[in-house]
Amino acid sequence: MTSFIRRQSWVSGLFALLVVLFILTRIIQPGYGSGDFGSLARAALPYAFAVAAQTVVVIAGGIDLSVASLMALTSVIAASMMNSASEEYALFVVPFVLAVGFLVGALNGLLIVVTRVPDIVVTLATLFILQGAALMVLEAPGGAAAEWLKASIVGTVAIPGIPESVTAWIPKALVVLLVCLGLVWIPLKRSALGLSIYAIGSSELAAFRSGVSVARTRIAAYAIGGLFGAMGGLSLTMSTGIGAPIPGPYLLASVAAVVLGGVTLGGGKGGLVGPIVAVFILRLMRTDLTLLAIDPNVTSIVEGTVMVAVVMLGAFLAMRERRP
Amino acid sequence: MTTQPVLDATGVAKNYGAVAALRNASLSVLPGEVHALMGANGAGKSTLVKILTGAVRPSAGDILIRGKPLDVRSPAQARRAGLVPVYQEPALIPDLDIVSNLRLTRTPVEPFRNWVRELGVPDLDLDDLARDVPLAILRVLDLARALAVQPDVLLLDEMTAALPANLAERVLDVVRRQAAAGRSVIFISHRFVEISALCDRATVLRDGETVGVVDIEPGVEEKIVELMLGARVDRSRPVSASQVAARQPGEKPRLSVRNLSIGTKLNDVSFDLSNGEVAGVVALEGQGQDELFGALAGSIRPAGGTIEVDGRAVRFGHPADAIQAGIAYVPGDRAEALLMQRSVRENIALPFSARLRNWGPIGSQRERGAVSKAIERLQIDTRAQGEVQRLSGGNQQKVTIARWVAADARTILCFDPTRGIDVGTKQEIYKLLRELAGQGKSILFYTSELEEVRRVCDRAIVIFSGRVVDILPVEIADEAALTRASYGLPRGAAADVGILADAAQKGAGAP
Amino acid sequence: MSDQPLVPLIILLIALVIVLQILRPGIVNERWLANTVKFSIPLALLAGSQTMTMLTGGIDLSVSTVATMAAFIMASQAAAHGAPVAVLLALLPALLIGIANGIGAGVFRVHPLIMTLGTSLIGAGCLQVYQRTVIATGTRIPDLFTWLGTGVTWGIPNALALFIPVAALILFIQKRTGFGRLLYALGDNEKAARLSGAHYWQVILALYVFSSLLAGVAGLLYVGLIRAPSSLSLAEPLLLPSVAAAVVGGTSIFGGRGGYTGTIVGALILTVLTTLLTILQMPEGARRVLFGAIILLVTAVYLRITEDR
Amino acid sequence: KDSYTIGISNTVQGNGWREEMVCAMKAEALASGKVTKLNIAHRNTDAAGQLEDIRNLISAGVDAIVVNPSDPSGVNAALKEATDKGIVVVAVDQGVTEPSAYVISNNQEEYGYLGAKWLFTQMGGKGDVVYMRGAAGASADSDRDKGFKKALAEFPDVKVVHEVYTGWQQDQAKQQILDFIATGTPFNGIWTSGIDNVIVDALQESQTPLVPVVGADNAGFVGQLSSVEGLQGAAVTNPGSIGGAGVTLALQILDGKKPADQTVLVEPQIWDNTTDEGKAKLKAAADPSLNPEWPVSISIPDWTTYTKEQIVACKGPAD
Ligand SMILES: Nc1ncnc2c1ncn2[C@@H]1O[C@H](COP(=O)(O)OP(=O)(O)OP(=O)(O)O)[C@@H](O)[C@H]1O
Ligand SMILES: Nc1ncnc2c1ncn2[C@@H]1O[C@H](COP(=O)(O)OP(=O)(O)OP(=O)(O)O)[C@@H](O)[C@H]1O
Ligand SMILES: [Mg+2]
Ligand SMILES: [Mg+2]
Repeated sequence: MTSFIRRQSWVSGLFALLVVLFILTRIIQPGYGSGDFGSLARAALPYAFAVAAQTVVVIAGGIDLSVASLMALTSVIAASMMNSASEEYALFVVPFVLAVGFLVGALNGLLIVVTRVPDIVVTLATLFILQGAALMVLEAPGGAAAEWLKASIVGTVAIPGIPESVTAWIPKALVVLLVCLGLVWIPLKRSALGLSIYAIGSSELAAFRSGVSVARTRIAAYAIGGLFGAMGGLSLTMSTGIGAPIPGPYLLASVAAVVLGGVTLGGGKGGLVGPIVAVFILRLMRTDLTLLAIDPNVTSIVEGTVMVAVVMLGAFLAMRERRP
Repeated sequence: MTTQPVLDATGVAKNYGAVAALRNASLSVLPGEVHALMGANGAGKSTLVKILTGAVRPSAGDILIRGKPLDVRSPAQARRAGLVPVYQEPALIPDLDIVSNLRLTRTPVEPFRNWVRELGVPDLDLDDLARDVPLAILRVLDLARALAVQPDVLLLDEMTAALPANLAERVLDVVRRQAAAGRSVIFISHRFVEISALCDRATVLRDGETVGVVDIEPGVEEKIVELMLGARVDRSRPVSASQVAARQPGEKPRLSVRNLSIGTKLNDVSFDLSNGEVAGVVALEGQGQDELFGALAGSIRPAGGTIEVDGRAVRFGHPADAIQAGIAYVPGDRAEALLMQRSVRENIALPFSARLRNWGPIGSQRERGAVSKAIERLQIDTRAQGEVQRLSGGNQQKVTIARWVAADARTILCFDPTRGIDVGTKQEIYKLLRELAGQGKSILFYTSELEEVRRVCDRAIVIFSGRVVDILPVEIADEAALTRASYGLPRGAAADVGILADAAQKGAGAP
Repeated sequence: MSDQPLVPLIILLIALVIVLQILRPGIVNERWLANTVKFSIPLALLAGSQTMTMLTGGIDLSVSTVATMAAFIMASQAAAHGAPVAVLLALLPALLIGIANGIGAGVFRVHPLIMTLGTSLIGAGCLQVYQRTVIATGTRIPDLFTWLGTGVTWGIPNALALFIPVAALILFIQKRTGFGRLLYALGDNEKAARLSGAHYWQVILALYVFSSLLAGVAGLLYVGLIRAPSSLSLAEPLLLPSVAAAVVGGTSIFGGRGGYTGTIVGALILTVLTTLLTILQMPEGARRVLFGAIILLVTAVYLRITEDR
Repeated sequence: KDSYTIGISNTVQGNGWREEMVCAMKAEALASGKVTKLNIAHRNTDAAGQLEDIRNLISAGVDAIVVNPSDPSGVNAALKEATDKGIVVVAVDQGVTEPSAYVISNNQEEYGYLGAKWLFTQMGGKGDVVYMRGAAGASADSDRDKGFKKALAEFPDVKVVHEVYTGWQQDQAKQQILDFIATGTPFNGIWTSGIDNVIVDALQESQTPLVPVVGADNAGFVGQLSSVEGLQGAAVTNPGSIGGAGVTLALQILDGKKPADQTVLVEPQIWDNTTDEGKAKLKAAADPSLNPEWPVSISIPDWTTYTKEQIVACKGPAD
């Protein structure tokens, strides 16, 4: 019970922090408006998917070092398939790329299960493998994206009956994000598979003895992580209009946001909301640092310090709570 | 007797590398019987249960379920075949709440809830995380979860070992009714009273082999012990507890606890522990004994009261402080005390390195000497000593004590040290504790097996609802008196509680 | 009883060398051996940090930043203040980062992965700020480190003069000291270590300080080898390989198992593997695929062999 | 108007060349006297991250954005948003395909061609060359490769015996060349994509006979070209000060002086140590006090106005 409360309070604390940052942003830049919020949502997109991928795997007691490489791979596949292809062809490309992500994720899981090599090592190896595969698909950045795909994360959603001053604050990118994550996460969380993922993360032995098929669950967790990773790769192609074979900075960012979001490395605890909120916090912080025109070399000090401080605070609170 | 056995296993063997956990075990269980599986520590009982329920793959052997051969590959499959285990270690997922744990195993909630109530835990919150539930309750939940799916064969591995008397009694009751309803139960325990009160037949394992199947009838205990221990049989009489070390007049007590209180769990507890004394602590589950031991061990900070060691007031902020004051704590849950992947030697030598000033080079000679002396003294089976996790439960338990024998701690707080230990080993531990006391050491000894008080202790401190309700001299601390006291009843009240008293009256045998 | 049987690892190493020799006859000569050892040593030192921290179930992702900082600071200060002062100044940030890591992980119980990632970000930022103050001061690598880094005496790399004592120290700490025992103990069962009287924070603090100083020394040696004194990402490429070397060498990232001898062989294996892939003329993509696949294969095979014993 | 705010976006941090570029931007902004504030987004990231940075700069209300694009077409969307808002966009170092943006860039294809041609000539038009590229998948690398291949086509008797990506990492490059030397395969020249001084070091340390080496105009390599006995080599300029030129161009446009062309190419020069002319240039450019990773060409005639002290101080208008 106590840890349930703790978990929820952590997420609400994060929300509060996000609101404070928003207010701060408005103070720094009074003109910060809905359009800028849309930019924030678009910027958050690849990070959010990377974090979602990492979250599922971490809850299952693993870690996925290959997430950024998978994003690069799926992104170059998508971009090179859509290169000088018709707009409609993209309708086929999207599910195909998602399937690739799912399968690659499943392969990660399968390798872990079959070789019994620890997750961190297997995904370190697949980090290189997927990177290499991405380079084999596209030697240099290139390719293209269908216009409708690019447009699908630009602008806002018009909802009849709701004034535009409100819908202006509902960027399409945010809707795409929430729909994509929700469509996978909500049913998962309610399913037996979801429960099993938490179970193997919490105690593999107990889960096995409770009749959970540990191997199958682990593979499924990685496969779902791969699916999210592919969404992240697609989102890269959608926002840049190209595919780049060199992985972006999503691996470390995803691990950091997972932990900031209250998911314990080691597994069994946490949810998806916290990490996603953490992503928005980190992105907004970056915006503020740019708006403030702070010396760019100081920004990484600030980012590192905030990350350490927040996690320390969380650890400190948890420690105080444990005391009677 | 031509009834077909529900479960018939023959020639089961299991090798872990060079260690043969099982060589040639067989087990045949009839419908509606409670079948005891007995054997000394490390005989292979748990391994057999794991094999029968698919948690471990056997190296050899045939398993017939209702006459049909079955290759049990996973716990899930065993479950479908009607075999449901309660393992020696809790199998609930720590980070899931109890409802989710039930959902995970597709256990119906209502029957589960009923069973939990039946088993004597009335106020369970199903939204609690398993992590926050005390060990004994976890065991009960594990059992209730198994019962709720109405298994044909229920396998209970030392189900009662971690339970206080009141809960153990309920378990026996429930098991008995299972059998009456025509279901079978495989029951592992080191407690003869339970076996004789409950079981129809017993299969005895020794060194991984089935060495006999006996009907349970009055007087069969001797035979079982003989089968279990083989040549190792130890007929030394219970250690007499009457030789209280002569106390010098005016000597300060080793440990003096005054008005100790911790939250709502412990209230105004006061008692003394002398040099050379073994004091028993007796309590039902959750009466504050965990907190008392925690406070004395330096793990929990008390809210009020004082602790004096040799007449000097102490405050412990960390177990290291208690150890510094010569007080060592042996937790009841051995998983809490042991480095499972490390060797027996490292486990025993661990306290030598703990303090900052001992971080330097290790004196190998001295250490080896101290460690092997302790191993010898506790007769630890060191065949699998490379990693403690490969030792049997009982031998693991011994390592937790050996550590403090080697470190020569002056005061040892033993929390249920004989939990899950076979009769032979128990005798050794009793003897050891008395010997230590004879050397002037003092021991605080919590036990869930009331008969142990008479065998080992000089006094019994009874705790009920966070208070010391009685301190009984050993002469009158028989099981009946202790049971009464631990329910908070005054001395001399009618003896109407406790199956142990029942069993004693009825005589062993008929369930 | 050793924690990780070395024989299969060494066999794997030799097998790789043989493959290399078959692919490029004549490559396995004295000079190549010296080069391989030279490049393995900095990696092995950083992997030493990983091995030590992994024993407690931790990890130290700040080692590459610490090493780079040490190298850069030493090179930029040596010109003005002379080598001894420069070395001391260079190890100062290593000490500070180690203390910060130790306090975060040991006192506040922040997961080491996050803690060391955070301090590494902070360290990298500080280095960026610092480098702007020394753009035109010139750099110098003290002769000692050039000698250690690049020199070879009678076919034997001079770096061994530093590495052998350091490795011996690490091995001694792991196997023969109370501190080493506690590392394994904390990684195996923190509660048990506590009940035996060990103070978690003391051990963790000492550990991360040691790990960081080791990384600093590795950085000094590395800059002597590469002689790129003003690179702000000098040791960055060694981070993932340092983790890989420890893991390939049989140290468990979950703590409680492993040791440094395996790590040394692991570092050699990775270095030989890199050579193998450089020598193979194939597209960069295929080369990376192969690198990943071989790491996985090596670890899997090794695990299989040691499990069956 | 004399009080502009300029935004800067760069996606590689901790690399000498890029540091110099940023310092040149700052120094030029200061020297021009027309800039009151610089907003600099400078970190390691990809095209998507650069989109984020550019949009943040738009939010910050800058008058012009000078960007070193991580990809020629990957950041077009944000660049378009900027120019739609009337913000002047100048891409430096590499081009962008967004037509509303101005480009002032080093000609990377020419960089590859010029160095390779010199090298092959130096080798006598035949022999084996070691080709040490930059980072796989980077657009500057593929542009340079085009130039290199073009030169290669002109010299049919030159063979590439070894092609490898250094990832623009000094340590990797050094190990790679040492490994290659150990194979005993003969070679007659080395082309590097700017990771050059460690290659010369490696040749010396392993007592391998020196062969002609092509590198960039980094301070360390330029120093080696005049100090290392028997080394034949050439430095191809790739000025990091292009950043300063970008600021100048942006200010000119803000002041209403549009260039004739959307794209301005800065052509590389080659300084070799085998001709007197080249030697003189090397000597003039050599600067041992400079950080060895910094390109020595710290200014571009006609485009930058700051002094050496100013770029080394690396201070912008508001610092
Ligand atoms: N994973 C393992 N690896 C190696 N040996 C093992 C392993 N598991 C059990 N053993 C060995 O098998 C033997 C039987 O163990 P088991 O746990 O079945 O005993 P047990 O009869 O349940 O004992 P106890 O009453 O003490 O619980 C012991 O000698 C033990 O050391
Ligand atoms: N390496 C070792 N091998 C064997 N026995 C040891 C070892 N280290 C300590 N002991 C024993 O364990 C007990 C406690 O040792 P420890 O060194 O922790 O005591 P201490 O409180 O530091 O004693 P002192 O104050 O005399 O140094 C002593 O009985 C000692 O003989
Ligand atoms: Mg057992
Ligand atoms: Mg047992």
